[in-house]
Order: sequence, then structure tokens, then C-alpha cells
Amino acid sequence: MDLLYKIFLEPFVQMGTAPDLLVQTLWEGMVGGMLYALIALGFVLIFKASGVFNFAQGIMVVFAALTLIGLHAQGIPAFVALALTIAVMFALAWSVERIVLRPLVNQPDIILFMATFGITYFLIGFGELVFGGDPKTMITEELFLPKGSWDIKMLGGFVSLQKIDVAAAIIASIMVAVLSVFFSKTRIGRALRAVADSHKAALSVGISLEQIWVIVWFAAGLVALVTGIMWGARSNVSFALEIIALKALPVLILGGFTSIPGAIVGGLIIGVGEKLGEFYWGPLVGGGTDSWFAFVIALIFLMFRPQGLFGEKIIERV
Amino acid sequence: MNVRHLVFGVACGAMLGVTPLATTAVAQDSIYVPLLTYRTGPFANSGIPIANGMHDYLAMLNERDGGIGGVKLNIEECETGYDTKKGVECYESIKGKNPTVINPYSTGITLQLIPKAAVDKIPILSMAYGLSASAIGEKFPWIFNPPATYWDGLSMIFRYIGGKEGGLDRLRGKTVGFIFLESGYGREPIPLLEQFAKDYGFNVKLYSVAGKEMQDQSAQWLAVRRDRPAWMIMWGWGAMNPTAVKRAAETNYPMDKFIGIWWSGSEDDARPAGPGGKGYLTLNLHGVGANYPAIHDIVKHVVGKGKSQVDKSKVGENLYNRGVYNSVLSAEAIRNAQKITGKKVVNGADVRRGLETLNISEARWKELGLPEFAAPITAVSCADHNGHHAAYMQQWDGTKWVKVSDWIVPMKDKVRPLLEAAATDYVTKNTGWPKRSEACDKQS
Amino acid sequence: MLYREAGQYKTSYQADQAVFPLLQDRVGLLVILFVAYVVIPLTGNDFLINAVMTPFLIFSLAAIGLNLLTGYTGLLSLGSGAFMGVGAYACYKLTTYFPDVNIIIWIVASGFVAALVGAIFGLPSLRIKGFYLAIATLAAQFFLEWSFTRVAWLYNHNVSGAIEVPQRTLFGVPITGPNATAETRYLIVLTIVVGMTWVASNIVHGRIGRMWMAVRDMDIAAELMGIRLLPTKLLAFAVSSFYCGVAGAMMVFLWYGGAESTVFSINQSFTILFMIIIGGLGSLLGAYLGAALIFVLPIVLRFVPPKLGIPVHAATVEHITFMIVGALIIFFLIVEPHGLARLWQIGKQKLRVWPFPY
Amino acid sequence: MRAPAAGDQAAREILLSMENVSLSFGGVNAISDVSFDIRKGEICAIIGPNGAGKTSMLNVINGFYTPRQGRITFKGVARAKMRPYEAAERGIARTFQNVALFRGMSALDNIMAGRTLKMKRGLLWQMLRYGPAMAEEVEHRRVAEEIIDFLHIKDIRKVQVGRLPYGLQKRVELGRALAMEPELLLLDEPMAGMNLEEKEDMSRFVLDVNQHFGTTIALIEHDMGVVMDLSDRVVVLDHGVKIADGTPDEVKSDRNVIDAYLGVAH
Repeated sequence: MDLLYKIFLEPFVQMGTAPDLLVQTLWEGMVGGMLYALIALGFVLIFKASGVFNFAQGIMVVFAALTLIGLHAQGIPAFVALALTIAVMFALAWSVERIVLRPLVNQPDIILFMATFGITYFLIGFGELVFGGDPKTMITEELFLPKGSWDIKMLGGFVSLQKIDVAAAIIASIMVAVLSVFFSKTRIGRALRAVADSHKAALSVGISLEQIWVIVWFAAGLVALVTGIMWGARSNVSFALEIIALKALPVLILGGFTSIPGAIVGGLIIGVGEKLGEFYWGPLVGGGTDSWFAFVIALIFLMFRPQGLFGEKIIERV
Repeated sequence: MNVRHLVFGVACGAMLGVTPLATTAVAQDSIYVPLLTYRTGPFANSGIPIANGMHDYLAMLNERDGGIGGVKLNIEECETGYDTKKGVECYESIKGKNPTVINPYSTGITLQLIPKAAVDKIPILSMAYGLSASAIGEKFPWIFNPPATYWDGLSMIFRYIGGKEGGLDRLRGKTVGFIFLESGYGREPIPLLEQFAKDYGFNVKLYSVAGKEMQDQSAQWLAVRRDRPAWMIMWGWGAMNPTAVKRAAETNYPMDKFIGIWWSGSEDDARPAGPGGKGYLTLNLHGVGANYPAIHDIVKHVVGKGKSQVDKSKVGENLYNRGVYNSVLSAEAIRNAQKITGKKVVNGADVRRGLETLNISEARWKELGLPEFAAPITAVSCADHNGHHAAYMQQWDGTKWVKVSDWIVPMKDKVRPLLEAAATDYVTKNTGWPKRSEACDKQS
Repeated sequence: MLYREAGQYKTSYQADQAVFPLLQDRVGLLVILFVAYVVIPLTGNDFLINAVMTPFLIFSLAAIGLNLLTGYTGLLSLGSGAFMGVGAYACYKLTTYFPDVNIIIWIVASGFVAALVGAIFGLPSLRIKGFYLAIATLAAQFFLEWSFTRVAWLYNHNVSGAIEVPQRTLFGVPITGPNATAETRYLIVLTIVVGMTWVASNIVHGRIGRMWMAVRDMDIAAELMGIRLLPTKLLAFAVSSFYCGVAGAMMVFLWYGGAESTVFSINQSFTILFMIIIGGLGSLLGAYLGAALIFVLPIVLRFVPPKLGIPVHAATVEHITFMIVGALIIFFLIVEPHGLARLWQIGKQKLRVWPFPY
Repeated sequence: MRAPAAGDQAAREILLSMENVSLSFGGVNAISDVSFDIRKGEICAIIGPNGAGKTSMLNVINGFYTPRQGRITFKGVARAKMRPYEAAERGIARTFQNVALFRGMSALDNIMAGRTLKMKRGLLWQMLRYGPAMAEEVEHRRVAEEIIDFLHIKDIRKVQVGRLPYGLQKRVELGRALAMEPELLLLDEPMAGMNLEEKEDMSRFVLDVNQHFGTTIALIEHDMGVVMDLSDRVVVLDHGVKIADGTPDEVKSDRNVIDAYLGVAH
């Protein structure tokens, strides 16, 4: 009875008695979820256009942020460093296409997936070799990102909103909007969609697959850079982030692998879900549930709706 | 085709070639001091300054004095990445080369090495970390954890709290939060914490932080906001520390009620929180800053000559000095061993004896060029491999650490019986644990 | 000229269905076993036996386990590290509950616990495949890893949260715990690994192996031929986890002598996956070659450059290892997707016609 | 031209009967209300223009698709829903339009895989590969070798099938289906993409299978010459609807069939 009470009643009593904490939990969940969504967005961009499941998206986030900080540490002004980092991400996209993807074209998806493990490990080693393995502080002030927080008095308590989180939300929304416009309105964007539907079709209308791969990997690199700056500003930039990036995978399962809105909604669901679960139910099992919560949700989801919330049902053919 | 052959040939050659290379013995005219360090991985921010400090002090002895007692030290780092598996691999690759003392620098690795040490006759110096119970020399003749155990540390934190509250009994009915890294290290103090809770009648709230969550911690600090503990105690490491301080500040937790163990007190732990980190407290075992003759010597002989990996501005930071302290203990133990045995080139068994007779008086600290650097090491003995020495509380003033308390003595009366019990428990669980057969030397 | 099958005619299907139909291969195998059983224990030092051979064998077994699932059945798993953990913790619980039963029995028995857990987490494989399944196995990885730290019962409420290996004996000789000699532990590991490799080889060469490969190559066709997908995949999960579980139990009991949950982290899973990618998917030999390369590479990097007079920092070695492993994965996927095992076969083909190139 | 007596055909027992079968994908009808029978021992061809629903029909027969409505009776037992492996267990084997061999396995192993259902020894014996398991292995190897002899693929039996030329792959696939000793063999365009010589070989194999093993065969084929030569009966589908059903001669002269192939609107 006691256990039943703790599972089914106590959490809701808590929510009622301290609504400010509930609001805070939801907010934290949304902020965390947004970052998962941003990483997932990088996955989706690449998957949509090239069918490659890019495991290296997480390390690309770390790598982009480290490059930015590393360049700035060499005395380069922040915005010049930012431009240089963008150039580095382009170089990365180009080399990945040249060295990894081109020779592997037409291989089964799973082979390409495993190749991105190779990219991940290579970038971990390379990044640590060049920038060192210690966590770095993000150059927030130099990039004119806000600091501090607004403590809003409400519901008999207060809700604390970090300014950087609000900024991240705004920047993320702008980025998603830009990407959507890019995909639906521009020539390259439409070409990308054509590739997503069929490689052969894309080739037949005269679009070079190579160019498109470079473009999507570059776009994913930019998303990674933004994610890295935002996440780095929240805590710091280190290789440990690479593990958090794995949380984007359940987000993808929820949202579907090809849907940008799916990535956003999925990210928010996972973020809010794991925070609520950990905060109100976590203590029952000793806490720390957020390390697997998202994955188990994804697992259950996979059993019943493998194509995700927004994906299309797949008909198998022989 | 040719590329394939080349790769295959190289792979085969590598497999054949490694064996003889790895097994060549080290020349016997030097003292081999392996250092298990981690400059990579998620804990690198804590590992790098320690590795530099450990390495640089020993390298300075080589450069300035030609080693210890005229024998050069052969210093070799083995990268563990704070990964237990790699640590054990390091140990296995080291143990054939006649190591004098092993510094695992990870509680996880220490736990793995404890049973091996007695068999391989290699002493393990887990300086203020590792298994608290290994302070019982009768049960763990080969393991040393001076100057203080985690349990001492916790008791010192409670003495400080008691001082601020006006007596520990004032804690009755209040809540004390404990946020810790989910690992053997983080869990170590929990039994004593629960004992204290019983003794003084306060509630304990545990907030564990898994390795993956180190950089987030928002759930934990939300829970802190809900539970409103009167004091927060932290056992953190690596990237967990700066994030925790940051989150505490964001949560508006009163920073002067937030106390970290000595492993949560790096400058880089407090700095990222900005002005919000002001007031954060941690225990410390030794002085900070580069203003010691010995550290000047390090700068002169090692750092200045480009023989160190350290960034010069980081010399004298807290964890760098921790590494120096650790190497002082190793070096003094080796010196002791030379004195006891009369040998120049000592081995692990000799250094074990040197560690059991370790004694660094205030005068000796001065001689070493580290006046008032740390509490005198006077209480290590055959029975007590720890000594339960004092530490002090330091506070972050926004830019640097400031000493805010006198030396605090641990509650040895509370800690020691628990240690004895834990050691006995360990031995019963590990059937076949060898009885101590090593003789005891007189204190030198 | 030395390596050829000329003159070796098979007179029965039985002989032709043998795992090693060629005399040279059988002789070679005997030589390897002789070296492993006699030469290495007699001549090797502690470092070779304890820090190279024992872990190499244990990793090989885990790699075989994952290869049965990923290489033979085509189900990508990122949870092998956790399944190793299940084996280790199961063995710990069993031997502390029943200390009188021989530890070797418990090591093997713990494989069954791992098999059960593996089969449960294999259930989603009916509906999903490819990287969807890989993500589902991550759920197993993270959930189990969490259990290893949060369920104190699993480590008998030890303060340290670690499992410590008690001393156990076989015929009065200590085989676990610090008093067991490196040679004893090595020989036990070797025997278990050789035995289980033999069994794995039998399975993959028989009906079940063909069923697994059929599911891997074309699951729809396999089902239309009467192969029930779910039981076949679950069996692959179970057998694979059994192997990983035994490897995990051996890792803790016969190598480390104790372990924290972090040993069975996601990185362990990746390491084993890389072993089979580089060694060769769908090849038992590949599991050994991959384990050798991935495990020995850092050791080589650590020891060779100083011998050549190139000072290399320990951390740099670590970074370079990561880079090389990453590059090797890409290299093998591009140039030789069947890994080292395929290179070995090509080498044998060349040997068959040697010294005449055509 | 095979022209068995009409009386003979009628006397044959019905093996498979499809009654009013309909199949749709998301509202689009792939097959609408089709009925026909396949009799024991005959070769029945299913023909029709592209998109007529021929492959879908085979997929319905062996349970890969579940029809929206209709009744399927096989060997006198009606069924509504059936998993593909159940079809296999009850004696329906199948080859595929685009070769669906197990590419990573040798030709021999592919054929041995076809024997899976006939092999009974469990995991324990398999682990030992000794005694009963080995005996079973050898016994089925013998059967596999018979099929290999029959299809003249002796010299490629140990070659990984992914490396074989297309024609041989088709042959191995037929061998794999034969290894199941089916009562009803479904062949989806067994001669697609073959040259004349290969087609003749394959036609001969199909006839031999039918005659020697008495296997009932349903095949889809585009080459009208082949269809007319091989089959006892032809079912013609167009846009998922059956438009003709009869002997090759009857079908050839059917008005609907000619229209469908020439694309005349009804």
C-alpha cells in the first residue's frame, strides 16, 4: 500500500503543493530536451539526405566547440574564431565525404553506420591530441551571449530561468525555421529532398550526390557548432558530452529519423519525461533513472510504433 | 591488394614484436617510480594538474639532487583515463619492472589493486583516497592512505559544521544533503554519514550523479531545491565539480553551506561558476600557491627547462600541489627505505617499510622546502597506515582559495572503530585473505 | 607448395563436413594449441601471461559472442559490455551464496543468467532491425549499467560498490583471488575459451548456424523457408549473451580480481564491436584477430616508440590509439569489409600456389 | 507444347484453392476478388502485364501478405491468416523475382539451409556436432548433393553465392526451394534476365521437377513462349482482376487477354 501510495499519489501531491518546482522541472526538461533535439536535428539532416545514420554527431558537437575555444585561446578574436570554426566544419564535411562516404557509396546502411563509429573514435583521438582532454569553458561573453538568470516569483515560490537557456531556445527556433525554409524554398533544399527519396532519381535530374553529402554534413556541422556553444555555455565543453549526445538516439526513435519537427517534439518529450520521472519517481528506485529512462521509453515505443511519431509506415516488399 | 598485405603484415609483426619488447627488464641502477595518471577522458581536468604535480616534484629531485640518495628516479607515466580496466593493465605492465610504490590515483583502480599488492609485494600509496578501511595496517600491510581517510574528511566537515551551528546537536531534525559521484569513491563516506545521522538526529538526503550525468545535474539540484538541506556535502571529481558549483549557484543555494571534500577543491571547479561560486567551501590538506622554495625549484629545474607538460600559470594551483604532496610522500618513503635497509636501490618491499615509518615533522617540511605546507605526518605506523591527520577549510573568494579555518582534527574516536569493523568485514568477505606476516620496523 | 589440398580427397560427406577439412589446418591448430598450453605457460613471464594472453583470450571470447549475434545473425548490438556485466555479477552472487560449489561451474552457469537477460532484451528484435535495434540494445546497456550501481544486493551491499573476488580453489590449488598464480588462471581461461570456441564452431557450421546466416542475409526469404524469425533471433541473443556473460565472469574472476560497474560501460561494448569489425564479421578466427589487434595495439604503441628513442607521452599514446582504431575501422570497412579474417584467407590462397604466382 | 487430356486435368485433386481473394495497401487494391484453383501435379502459370498483382498473389499464397478478404484452402484446410513459416511448414516453397539467396553463404549451405525444416536435432547435439547431429548432417548433405547433381552445379557448391553469375544464382535458388521438398513450388519469374540457352536449361529443370518429383508448380513468367510451352494451365491477371483462366490455347485466343496485353481500354 505504501509503495502504491508513493507511486500513484505522492508525486502528484508534491506537484500540487509545490507548483513552482513543477514549473521549474518542466522548464529544465524543456531546456535539456531542446539540446537533445538539436543533436537529433544534426542526425536527421544527414539521414534525410544520405540515409547515413551519423553516430559521430555527438563528437562533432564537442569538436566544433573545442575548435572555437581552441582558436580563441590562440588570441584570435571570438567572431573571427567563429568564422574559422565554420571553415573547419566545412573542411570536416568535405573530408568525411571524400575519405569515408565516397568509397562506401552503395554499401548497406549498417556498414555506413559502423563507419561513423570510426569517425567518432578518430575525432575523439584527434580532438584530445590537439586541444587536450580537459574540459574548457565556453567563451560566452566574447560571443555576447547573456549570463545570469531571471528569478520569477510565482506560484508561492520562484522559477529561475537562465538567460542562456532562453537565448538557446530563441537561437534554436531561428535555426529550425531557417532550415525549414532552406529545405522547402531553395533549389538545393529541394534537391536534398529529391536525394532523400531516391538516389537514382537525384542522379537522373543532374544533382551530384557528392556535393549534396558535403552540404548536409556541413549543415550538420553548423548545427553541431550551435549545439556545442549552447551546451558549453550551460556547463562546459568536454568529451563527456559525447555520451550525453547518445540521448539523441531515443529522440530520433520517437520523432522518426527523417522528420525535423519530429526531432524537436521528440527531444522535448524525452527531456521533460526524464526530468519528471527522475524528480518525482526517481527517488523510489534510488535515483539516476535519467541515464536509461529515455532509452527504455524508446524501446517500448519501438515495440509498438517502430516508424516513430511522424515517420511513415514501412511496407515490406519481396 | 598491396595495401591489404601491408596491413596484415604490420598487424602480424606487431603482435609478434610486442612480447619481447614489453618484457625487457629495466636497468637496476635506478629507482622505478611508475605514475598511474590520466590526462585523457572525462576526468582529465582533475587528472592533469595532479599528474603534472606528481611528475614535476620527482623530476625536480632528479634534476636538483640527482634523485634520492644519489640514485636517479626512473619516472614513468601510464595513462589510465580514470578507467579501472586500463589501470589494471598499467599495473600488470608495470609490476614486472620492480616498481617501488604505486599511486593509482583512482579509488576504483585502488580497489582492484588491493588484493594484488600483498601477493606482488608492491606497496600502494592511495593518498587520501581509496578504501578507507585500508588504514588498518594489520589487515592491509601493503596499502597506505595517508594523510587522512574519506571518513576522517567527513568527520572534519562535521566538526566545521558543528562549529558554525554551535554544536552538532543543533543539527537535530535538519537535513544534510550529500551529492556524490556514483562510484566506489563517491559511496565511501555513506556509512559514516548514516552513522552521524543516527548520532546527531539529522536526516540524510543522497543525490547521486552518474558519470553520464556529470555535466547536467539539473535533476539533482532541483531535488536539492525541494529538500532544502541545511548543509550540502559533495564528493565529486572531474567534470562533476564545476557543474555542481554552477548549478548550486543557479539554484540560489547558500554557497557557504556547500562543502566539498578535498577532491572537489580545484580552482577550475569553482571558477566557471563566476561570482555565483563565491563562498563555496572545500577541505584541503595542504597549502595552495607557488610560494614555496621547493616549488620555486620545480619551476627553475623542471618547468623552466621545458621538461614538464604544465602550463606555467597553473603551477601552485590546488591539485598541482596535491600531486606534489603525493610525490613528497613517495619520495620520503623511498628515502626512509634507503635509511632502514642501507641499500641505495630499494625495491617495493623496502619502500613498504619506509612507508610504515613515514614521519614528516614540521621541521622536515621546512627542510623539504615546503614550510607549513601541510600538517606534520606523525601518526603513520604499522597499525595505522593513515595517521588521521588534520585538514583545513578553504573558501572561494571569487578568484582564489582562502584559508578560513584552523587545522581541523578528525574525530578519530568515531572513525577508527568503524574502520576496524570495515576492515574485518572486508577480510571475511574475501576468504583466503592472507594474515599479516610482515615484520614491523621501529619509527625512524 | 606447403599449403595445398592436392591429394587430399574426401571419401565421405562426414569428412567433407568437418570444420577443418585440410590436414595442414589441423596440424596448424595443434601447433597453436601446443604453444598455448605448453610453451607459453613454461616460458612466458607474468606480463605476457597476465597482461597480454589472459585478457586477449577473454576479449576473444566476448568478441566471439558478439560475432555470433552481429556477424552471423546480422543483429547489431551495443550492449555486449552490459551482458558481460550480467555474467560477472551473476557469478559473484552465485559464488557468495554457494561458496562450496566449484567456481568454474559458477562461471559457466553465470552464462545462463546472461543468456536469459540477453533473450529478454532481444525481444524487440522481432519488430526492428539495423540501427533501430542497435539503439534498443543501448537501452539494455544503460539500464543494466544502472542496475549494477543502484541495486546494492548485486554487490552484497559492499561499501565500495564493487565486487571483490574471494579465493576459490580447484583440487586445493587457488584459482581465483590474489593467491592464484597467473599460469593457473591463464590455463583455466584458455581451456574455457578453447572449449567454447569449439562449441561455437560446431553451432555455426550446423543447422543453427545456417539459420542465423539465413536470417542475416535475407530475413524474408528465411521466413518463407520455414525459419521462425523470433526464436532464431532470440536464440542468437541468448547464445551470444551466454558467451559474453562467461567472458565477463572470467574477466572479473580470473583476470581483474574485482570490478566496479564502470568496467561494463558502453565503451566496453564499443571495444568489442570494433574487435569484430576489424577482425571480420561472421568469422570466429576474426574474433581472435580483432581482439589481438585492438588489445595489443595500445601495448605496442606504449612500448615500441620509446625503444626506438622516440619519447611519447602516455596521454599521446592514448590519443593516437583512438585515432588509429578509428582510422582502421574506416579502412577495413572500405577496403576489406570482411576484416583481418578475410586477409588471412587471401594469404592462405597465395600460400596454396606459392612459389608459383599463377 | 504440353497438352494433357482435359479429362485428366479435371480428375486431378485440387491442391490450392483461392476464393474471392482481395488485397489492398492503404486503400489501393492490389488484388480484387480473384478466385482460381491449382491442382495437384500441374504447372500453373500466372501471367499479366506489369502491376497486375502477380507477385502480390504469390505473397498472399505463402502468407507474406494477409488478404483483406477471401478464403484460401490448401490441402483441404482453409486458413485466414498465416505466417510465412507456417506456409513453409505445410509444404509451400518459393523463389523470388529478384534473387533472394543468402548471399554470404556458399551454394551448398544455401541448399542445406533449405533442409532446415527437415532437420530435428536440437541445440545440445548441434553444440557437439557429433553422433546424431553429425549423422543427420551427413544424411541431409546426401540429399543436397542429389539436388546439386540434378541442377548441374557441382563445381560451384562451395562458392559464396554472392559471387556467382545471375543465371547460376537463379539455379541455386531453385535448388534451395527444392531442398524443402515442397508440395507446391512458387516460382517468381524464374527466367527473368536470362539468355536463351539459360532459359532452355531452366525450363528443362522446371519440367523435370514437375515430372520426377511430382511437385505442383505455380510460376510467374513474362516470356509467353516459355509459358505456353511449360504450363498446363494459365491464369491471367490485369490490374488485380482475373481476366482469364484456362489452358494455354484457350487463354491465347481470349479477347480480354489480347486487349490487356495490347493496352486496349475495356
